[in-house]
Amino acid sequence: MKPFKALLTASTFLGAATAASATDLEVTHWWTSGGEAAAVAEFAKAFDASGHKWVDGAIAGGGSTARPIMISRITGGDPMGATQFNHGRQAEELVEAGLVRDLTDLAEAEGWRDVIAAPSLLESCTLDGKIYCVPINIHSWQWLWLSNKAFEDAGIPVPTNWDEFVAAAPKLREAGKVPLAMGGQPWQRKGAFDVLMNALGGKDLTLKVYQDKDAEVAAGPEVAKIFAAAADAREMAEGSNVQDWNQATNMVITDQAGGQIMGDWAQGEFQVAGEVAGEDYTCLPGLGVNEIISTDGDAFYFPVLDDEEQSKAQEDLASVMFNATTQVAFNLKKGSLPIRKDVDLNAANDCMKKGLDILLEGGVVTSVNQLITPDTNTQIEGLMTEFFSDKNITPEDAQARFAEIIASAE
Amino acid sequence: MAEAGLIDHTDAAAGSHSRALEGPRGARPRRVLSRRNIILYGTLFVVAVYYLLPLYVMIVTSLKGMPEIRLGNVFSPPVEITFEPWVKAWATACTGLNCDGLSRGFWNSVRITIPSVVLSIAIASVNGYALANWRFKGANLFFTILIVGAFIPYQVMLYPIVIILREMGIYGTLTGLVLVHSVFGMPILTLLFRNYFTSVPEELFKAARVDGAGFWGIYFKIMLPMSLPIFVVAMILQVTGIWNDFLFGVVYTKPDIYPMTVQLNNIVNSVQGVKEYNVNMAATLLTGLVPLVVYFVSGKLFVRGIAAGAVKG
Amino acid sequence: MPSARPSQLFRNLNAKIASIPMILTAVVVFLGGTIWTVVYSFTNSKLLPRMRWVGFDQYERLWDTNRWLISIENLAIFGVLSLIFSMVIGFLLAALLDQKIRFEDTFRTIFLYPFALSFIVTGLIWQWLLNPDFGVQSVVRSLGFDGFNFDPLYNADIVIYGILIAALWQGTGLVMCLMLAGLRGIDEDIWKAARIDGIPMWKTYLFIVIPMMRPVLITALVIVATGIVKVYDLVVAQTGGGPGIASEVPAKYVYDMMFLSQNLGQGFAASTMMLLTVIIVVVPWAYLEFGGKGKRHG
Amino acid sequence: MASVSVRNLDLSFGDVKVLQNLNLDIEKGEFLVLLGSSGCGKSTLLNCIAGLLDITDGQIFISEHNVTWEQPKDRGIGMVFQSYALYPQMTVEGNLAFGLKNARVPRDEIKKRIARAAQLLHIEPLLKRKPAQLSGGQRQRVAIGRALVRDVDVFLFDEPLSNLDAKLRAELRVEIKRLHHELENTTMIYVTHDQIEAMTLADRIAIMRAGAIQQLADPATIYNKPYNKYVAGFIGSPSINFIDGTLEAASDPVFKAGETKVDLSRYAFSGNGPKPGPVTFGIRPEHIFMDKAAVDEPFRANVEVDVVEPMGADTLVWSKLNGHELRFRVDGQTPLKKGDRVKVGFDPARASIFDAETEMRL
Repeated sequence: MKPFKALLTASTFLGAATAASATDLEVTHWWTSGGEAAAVAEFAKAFDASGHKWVDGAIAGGGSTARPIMISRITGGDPMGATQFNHGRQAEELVEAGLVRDLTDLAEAEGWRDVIAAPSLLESCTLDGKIYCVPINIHSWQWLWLSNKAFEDAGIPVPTNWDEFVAAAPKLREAGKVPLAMGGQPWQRKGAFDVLMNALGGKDLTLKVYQDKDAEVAAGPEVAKIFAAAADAREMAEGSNVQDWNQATNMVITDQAGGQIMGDWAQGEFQVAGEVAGEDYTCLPGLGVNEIISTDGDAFYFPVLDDEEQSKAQEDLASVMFNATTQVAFNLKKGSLPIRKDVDLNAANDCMKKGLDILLEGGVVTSVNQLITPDTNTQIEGLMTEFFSDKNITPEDAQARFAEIIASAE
Repeated sequence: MAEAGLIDHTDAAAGSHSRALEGPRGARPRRVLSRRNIILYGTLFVVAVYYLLPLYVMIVTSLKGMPEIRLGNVFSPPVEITFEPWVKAWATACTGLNCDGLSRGFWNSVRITIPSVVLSIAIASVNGYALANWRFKGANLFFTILIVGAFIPYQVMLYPIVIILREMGIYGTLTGLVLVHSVFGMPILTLLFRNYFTSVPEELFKAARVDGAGFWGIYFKIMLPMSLPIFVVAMILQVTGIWNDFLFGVVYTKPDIYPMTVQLNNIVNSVQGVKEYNVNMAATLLTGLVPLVVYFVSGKLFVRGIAAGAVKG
Repeated sequence: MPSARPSQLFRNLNAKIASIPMILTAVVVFLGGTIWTVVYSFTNSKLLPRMRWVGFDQYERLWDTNRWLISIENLAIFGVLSLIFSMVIGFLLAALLDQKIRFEDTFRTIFLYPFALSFIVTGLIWQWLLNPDFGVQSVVRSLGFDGFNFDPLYNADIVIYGILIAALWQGTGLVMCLMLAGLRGIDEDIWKAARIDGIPMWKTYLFIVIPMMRPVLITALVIVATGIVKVYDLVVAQTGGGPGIASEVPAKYVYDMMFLSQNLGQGFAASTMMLLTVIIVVVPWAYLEFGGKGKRHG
Repeated sequence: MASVSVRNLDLSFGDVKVLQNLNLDIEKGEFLVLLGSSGCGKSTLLNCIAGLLDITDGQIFISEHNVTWEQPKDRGIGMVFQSYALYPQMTVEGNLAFGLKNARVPRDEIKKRIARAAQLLHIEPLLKRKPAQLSGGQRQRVAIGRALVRDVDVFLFDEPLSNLDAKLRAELRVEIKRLHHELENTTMIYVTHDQIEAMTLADRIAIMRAGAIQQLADPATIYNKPYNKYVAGFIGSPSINFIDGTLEAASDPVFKAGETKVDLSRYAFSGNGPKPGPVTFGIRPEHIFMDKAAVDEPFRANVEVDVVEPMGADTLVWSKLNGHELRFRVDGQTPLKKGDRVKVGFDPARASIFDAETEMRL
C-alpha cells in the first residue's frame, strides 16, 4: 500500500506546493556557521511557504556531535522528519535496516534523473536501485583560498598555483604572516591531504588508491610526492593555533594568513564578511594545478514515520529541496553548487562560476567519502592529525602507515 | 591618666611580690603577623587566586566589547562596560535558525532538573536505607554492581540505553530522560545515603521496630526527618550534575525539550565568523548560574552534610 | 501456634520491593548493558549493532592502533597524577582551612565553586587561558618576559598536563570538602594527646589523622576515580584530542569509534577493555568494602 | 508458668556460632539479669528475644506464644536501650506515642497511658521537650516510659544505665527496682555488665560467657556458691582470692599449697565428695578477718602487708601468705602500712574449691 499511497500523494503534489495541510516537521542538521545558517533559512522559507512548518533542529559542533544524536533518535524510535547526512556511506546501514524512507516514486515522478548535474550524486543516494535521499548541493574540497592583501603586505604577487604558493611562504613569514591557515580538527587535515592528492597526483592516482585500495600504489613514488607536499604544508601551517575551519578561514579573511586549503563552503564565510572574489581574495580550484573538483556534498534523508500527514510533509520537503528555485537560493548562500544542471546561476560569483564550469566540463572526481568507509576515513584522519602536528614523523613513515591502512580497508 | 595609673598599679603589684614571679604572665601574646599566619594566609590567598582567576576572566570578558577583547589582554578590566553580550547570550544568539539565545533552554532545564533530582534522590535514599538497615540476601551484590557501574563511561552505555528506552516506549520523552538521570545518579547517591544511614545509631532503628514501625514507617517517620544534611548534599550534587549534563539531554530528548547546555554548546560552537568570546563567556556564566547560586547559598550545609554522610563508612 | 515460617523470598519483603529500582538498574542497565557491549565487541557491527561474529579481530586491531595506545598512556598519566594531586592538594587545603582561620566560609566557597561548572565550561575557560596568543603566556610576555613559554595545549609533550591543570581546578574543591568533613570528624582529644606528646603537627596528620580518615578517603577516591575513567568532555572542550592525537583518552576513542567512524564493534571492543580494567581494579576493592558480611551484629 | 522461654536456641553469623543450644525459662513477674563481660552474647540473646535478630535454630516463647517468627512489634515486649534511642525529631510525648500510634491505639487511650507513665517516671514537665533538651537521666526515663506505655508483659533492658554517671546510675537503679515492684506481673530481662546492678536488681542472674549460660541462680547462690571458677572470679568486688594447690583427701580433706594447709572438714563438698588432685582454692576478701576478729576462725595464718588501699568505709589490704597473694578487707580506721605482719583468719566453709582442670566447683 505504501508505495501506492506515496505515488498518489506525489502526483497530486506535482508542481504546486500548496493545498497541503500544515504539518510541523522537525529537520535536524549541523549547519550553524554564518553562511550555512543563512542558506538553510532558504529551505525553511520555501518549506513554510508550502504551508507546512519547518521546525529547526540545529545541533552545533559539526557532524561528530550531531550524527550520534541523529542515529540514536532514528534507532531509538523517535525519528525526526528529515535529517542531514553527508553523501557517501554514512547512512547505508540505516537504509538497510528499513529505517529510511524510499523516495524512488517521488524522484521518478519529478524526473530527478534527467536534471541531475552529475549522475554520481543520485547514485550515492541509491541502494538496490531505490533512491533514499535528496542530494541538495555539491561541495568540492579542491580549493585554495588566498588573501590578496596578505601577499600585498609581503610584497609579492598572488600565486596562481600550489608551487608558487609554497615558494612564497618564506616571504609571508617575514611579513609576520602564517603562510597556510589550517584548523586542528582531523577532518580538515585529512581533507587537505586528499586535495593534494587530487590536485598534484591527479584523478587516476586518487582512484587507484581509494577505489582500488591498491596498497602498492599507496606505498609507491607517486604518493611519496604527495606526502612530500604535505610536509611542505605542515611547515607552512606552523603557527596557526585554531581549531575550527572557519576560524582558519577567518585568518585568511583578516589577512593574518596567506591562504587555506578548504572546500568551497569557505566561500560563504568570505561572503558574510563582505569580501569580493578576485578583489579581496583569490580562489584556485584544484590548487591551480589540476582543475578537477569532487562531488562531495550534503543530502537529506527522511526516516520512516507512522504519521500520514507527516509522511506527506516529508515528501513536500523533499520536493522543495530539489526544486530549481530553492536550489539556486540555497546554494548561493551556501557557496556550493546546485545539483541541477537546468538552473540559472547568473547571480553566482566568480569562484562559483569557475566551479560550475569545471563541473559541466566533466572535471569531476568521485568524492573520497563515497569510496571508503567512515572507519577507514577516521583511520586516515588519525594518521594525518598525527602527521600534521608532529614534525618528528617523516613523510616516509607516514606513507608506510598510510599504505597499511589502505591495504586493510574494506 | 587612668591608663598610667593602671600601669603603676600593676608595677607596684609585681614589685610587691618576690622575684620568682617574673617571666611570662597573663595571656600569651598573639601576633597577627606571626610566621605561621603569614604562611597560612599567604598560601590560601595564592591558591584562591588560582581558583578565582578563570571566573574573573569570564566575568571581565563578558563585559567587554569585541574590539577590546582583540586588543587588550584577558586580565585587564573592561574599559567600557557593556551588557550587550549578556543580552545577546540570553535572548538573541543564534543556532541555525533559532535566534532566541539561552532563554528557551532555561525552562527546559528546570523542567528536566526538578523531577530528575526528586526521583533520583527518592530512589537512592530508599536504596541507601534498605542497604544500611535491612540487609537482605544479595543486596550487597547488587550494590557492588552499582558501584562498579559508576565507573563505566557514559558513552559505553549510550547504545544499550537507547535500546532499553525504545523497548519501554519512552525514548525521546521527558520521562525517559528523568529515568536516565536517576539511573546514573544512583551509584554515588546510594553510596552517600548508605553511609549516612549506617551512621545513624542502630538502637534507634531497633527501638522503632519494637514500637511497631515497618519498613516505610521507619523510613518516613524516623530516618527521613533526621537526614536533612545528606539530602542537601544529594540535592546539590544532582542539581549540578543534571543541570550541567549535555550528553543525555541531547541524545535522549528532542529539540523542544533540549536543556540549556545544548543551547550553550550551540552558541559556543556555532561560530559565525569570529568567535564572540564575550557572548560565549556570558552564555557560559548564565548557564552555570543556577548551580553556582546553589553552591554559594548552601556551601556550609554541603560540608556539614558531607561530614554526616561520607565520614563514616 | 507458631505463625507460618515466612519463606526466604518474603523476608524483608518491603525492603526488597523498595530495592527493585536499584536491582533493575544494577542488573538490566549496568550488567545487561555491559554484557550486551561485550557480546557485540566480537562482531563487526558498523553503524548498527549486528550479530556478525569476527572473533577477536576488533581487539587485535585495537591494540594495533597507535591512537588507542596513546589514549591508554594518557589516561594512565592523567589518572595517576590527578589522583595524587587532587588528594594531596585537597587534603592540604582542607588542613589549612581546619586551622580555625578567619574567612573560612569565603575560602571554602572559592575552592568549591568550580565544581558547580561542567567540564565543558571548564575546558572552554582553560583552553582560553592557556591559549598562547592571548592567555597567560601573552600576558606574561607583555609584562616584559619575552622568553616566557607556556603553551601546554599546543605542545604535544605536555598537553596532558594542561588538561590536568583544568581538571584539578574543577575537582579539588570537592575533595577538599570531603577531607574537611573528615577532619572535622576527628576527635578533638586526638589533637590534645598529640600536643601533649609533643608530636609535630605534620606527623600527627600523617601518622594519626590520615589513617583515621579511611572512610572519607575511600569516598573521595571513588568519586575522583570514577571521574578519571570517564574523562571525555574536558578533553573534547579543551583540546579536541590535539595537538594531533597527543591528548586522546579512551572514552573519546570509544565515542569516536562508535559515532564518528561508525564502527560500533571497534568502539565496543575499546569499551570492553576499559570495563575490564575497571573491573580488575574496582571489583576486588568493592567486594571487600561492600560485598562482605555486614559489620554490625547485636 | 514461664513468661519467656528460650529453647535450644542457636545463632550463627556465617561460620561464627554466637549462641549455642541455649535454654532459658523466665517466670512471670521475674526480674532476670543477663550478666557477662562484653562480647559474651548477652545483648545478642536479648535481641533474639526481641526479634531484632533472626535466630538460626530453636524456639522462643513469650507468654506461652511461640514468637519465633514474629515481628518485634507483635511479641508483646518493650525495650530500653543503652543509648536511649529516642527519636530526635519528636517531642517526649511524640516518642512515647509513636509505638501506640503504629499499633492504632485510640487517641484517649494513648493520652491516658502517657499520663500514667509520665507520672510513674516523674517526667510530666518534660512532655513537650525534644530529646536534645533533656539530660541523660531524663532521656533514659523517657526511654523507659516508651516501653512502659506499650503496656506489655515483658520489658527488655539493654544496658540501660551504662551511659550515665555513677550517681545517676544509682538513682535510676533504685527507680527501676521500684518500677518492678509496682508492675507486679511484668517480667523484666535486663542486660548489664555491672555486677552491682545485677546483684541489686535481679531475682535471678544468668551469667553468660562465650554464648553460653554459666550459672542461672538467685544472687545469693551466685555469690556464695559460684558454679565454676569463672563465675566466682566475675562476681564480687574486690574479686575473690584464688590460690592454686592440691586437694588431699587421705583422711580429712586438706587443701595444700606449699607450706599452707587448710583443713576442709567444714567445707560442704558437692555430689561425690572430695576428689584428690590439683585444685584452685577461692576465698572472698570480705570473708577474711584480721587480728582479734580472726581469733575464732578455724583457719589462721600470719601474712605480710604489701599494699594498703583505703577506700573510706573500709580498707583493702594486699598481703602475702607464704608467697601467695591474699587480699582482705578491714575496717577503714585500721592503721596499717607496708611491711606490717598481721594475723588473719577465715572459715573454710565459706570458701569455694574448683577442680583445676574442669574449673567446676567441688
